[in-house]
Amino acid sequence: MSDYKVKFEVFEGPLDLLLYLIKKQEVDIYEVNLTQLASQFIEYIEVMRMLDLDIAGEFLVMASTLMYIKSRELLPVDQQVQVEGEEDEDDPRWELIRQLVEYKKFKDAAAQLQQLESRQEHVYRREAPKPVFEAELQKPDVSIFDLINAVNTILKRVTDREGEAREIYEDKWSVSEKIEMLAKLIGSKPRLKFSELFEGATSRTEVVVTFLAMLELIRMRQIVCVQSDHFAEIEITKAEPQTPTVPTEIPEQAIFEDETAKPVPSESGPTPAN
Amino acid sequence: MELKNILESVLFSAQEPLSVKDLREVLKTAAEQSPEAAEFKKASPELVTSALEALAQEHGVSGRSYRIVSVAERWQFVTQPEYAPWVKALVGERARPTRLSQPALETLAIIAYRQPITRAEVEQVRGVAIDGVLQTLLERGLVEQVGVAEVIGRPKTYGTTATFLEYFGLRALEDLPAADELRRIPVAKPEALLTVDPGLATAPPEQLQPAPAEAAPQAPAEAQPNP
Amino acid sequence: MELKNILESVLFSAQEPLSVKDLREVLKTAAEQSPEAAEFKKASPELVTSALEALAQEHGVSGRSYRIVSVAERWQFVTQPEYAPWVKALVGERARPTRLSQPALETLAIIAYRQPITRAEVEQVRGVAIDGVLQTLLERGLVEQVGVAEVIGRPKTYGTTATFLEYFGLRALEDLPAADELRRIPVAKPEALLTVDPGLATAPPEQLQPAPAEAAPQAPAEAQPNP
Repeated sequence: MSDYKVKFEVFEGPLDLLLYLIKKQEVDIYEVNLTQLASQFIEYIEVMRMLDLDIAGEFLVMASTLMYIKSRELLPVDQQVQVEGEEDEDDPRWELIRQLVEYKKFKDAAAQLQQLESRQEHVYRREAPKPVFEAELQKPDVSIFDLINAVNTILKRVTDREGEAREIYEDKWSVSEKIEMLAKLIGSKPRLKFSELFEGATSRTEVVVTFLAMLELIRMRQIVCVQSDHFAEIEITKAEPQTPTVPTEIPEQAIFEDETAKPVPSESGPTPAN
Repeated sequence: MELKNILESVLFSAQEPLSVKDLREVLKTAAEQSPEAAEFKKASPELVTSALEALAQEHGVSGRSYRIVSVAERWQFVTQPEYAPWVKALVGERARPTRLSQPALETLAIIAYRQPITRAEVEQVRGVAIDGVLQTLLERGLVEQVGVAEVIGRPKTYGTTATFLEYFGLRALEDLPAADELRRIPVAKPEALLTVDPGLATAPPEQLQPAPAEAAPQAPAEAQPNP
Repeated sequence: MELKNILESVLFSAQEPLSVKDLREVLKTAAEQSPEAAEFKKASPELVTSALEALAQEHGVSGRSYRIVSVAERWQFVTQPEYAPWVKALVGERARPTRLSQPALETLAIIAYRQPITRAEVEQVRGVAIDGVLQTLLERGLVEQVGVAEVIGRPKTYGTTATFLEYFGLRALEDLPAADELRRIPVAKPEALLTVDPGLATAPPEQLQPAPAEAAPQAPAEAQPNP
């Protein structure tokens, strides 16, 4: 009996119970034996009564409809009541089956919605982070060289303060000599690989001097460094002729400036595409 | 550069789903800001839509862990459901509304396929009252009032919302499962009751008519006197 | 299910770049939360790294508008640069991010090449006070406190962050141009403030010699722009 109770609680309504009973008969809705179905339905209602369950009004209404259908079926065909003006469409048997078929379809549709619902619980929409532009990540023409340039400035300042040239200037090359040499080189060969600059270097010091010279040329906007890809080799090209720019005095407080405030190599010295 | 790749990069970078209108706006803005982006300045909605469909198709067969979908006509990248355990481990538990009950799903299905529909009409299909369920669906924003039926009493009619499509991950109402069959009512009566094969999926066209507002709700009991 | 696809779905859903450590954490959490995700619970760093490399390789040749890159040992999806006009149009970006000023760059350069370093040491090198500059670099997340110097007063020491590497597009500090050379060029440090130098594994200690003790930081006249 407790079995019944569980089952009754899961029926959404009389149509749901009827579909369950039809399923138990293992027939198509159109082929169901309505007389038998009516009997079974009423039996269930009786059980519900016996269990003192709260029976929704819809179940009772359906029960009476079914009893009416059953009573008509039980009469011999020639004695069946032909209700005055009753069209075929109004046949209560057809009306019930139509309702059942329709309800069954929506019940199936609901099951499909439920599948979609649970699938969606596992679908995550990509919420992109604030876009990262690769161009900004690499921008080697600005960032790295500005940084090294800064080192250059510092080193020179310290050296000046100490009033003597230290290790880096002791070699046969001075930075200014190297600058001249590089300027000549870039004049004869429009595009140089970064590594080519250092090919002739005979000492570590010369490498540093060459590097500083290159930085100085960048700063003087004589040459431009470009990098075709993130980790590709840096290339050096001659900068486009332009009006010389004077660095603006920047107050210590103005840490970050708008790019309009300070000319940067990327803006003022576009690299000719090739 | 192909339009579909451009659209892909934009969807990929978006923080929320984008409509064709949004995307055309981006194409226009880009063209105005950057000379090199001029080519697709005036891409038509049809062109954008078909590029998106081609793109979604490509991603669909790529075997990657994500794909492109359109939900409520707004395009977006989503991860495939089978990767949910890891994505969840990364982003944490999402606040997702509780699952819908069986009565709510049935009611929602009827409204979705038969909209606009009155409450009485839904009740007639389900055979039970739907007061509480309808209230829940309204509160969750899955359905909304869309008008009134031109019948006695001018009852409210209901339909589904964009939230409904989003909740189930559907592009449009046309994407509802078996939409054609279910949306256009009436159930065809077989020639001879109890003997004919149902074959409802192939109901003849003349029987596929829009839901008539005249379908005045009538409880089954009213149709016949009690014996 | 393949590890690389799982990692892809995670990177795809991430709001920020993820390290191998982060990803292994996700694999572990997922395995603890979902039985079906148990397989990769204890994927080794080597396994994760090689899966990521294979994945980045696949995406690199896929011809899509985005790919996977590793910056500062953190993995992420990025859009290809040629789509920047549209992506920028999407996010409404017009102005490039503000750039660092010359004083900020100099300070950053000193910290980058000589970390860990105290504020007083930086000021000694630059010849001016750096309060405001240092504050900005800290706020911008380019430098951070990394410890204290074992000298009188135990001043804080500073070093660069992962954001610093990202900002300059570097994989690691070793990738700083001419790092070895520039690190070794002697820079005067006041004797009293000389820090123990635990961090610079590449710089032979004998080359980090203290210069003769010197006068305290110079007058602000030093702050003039480059000659």
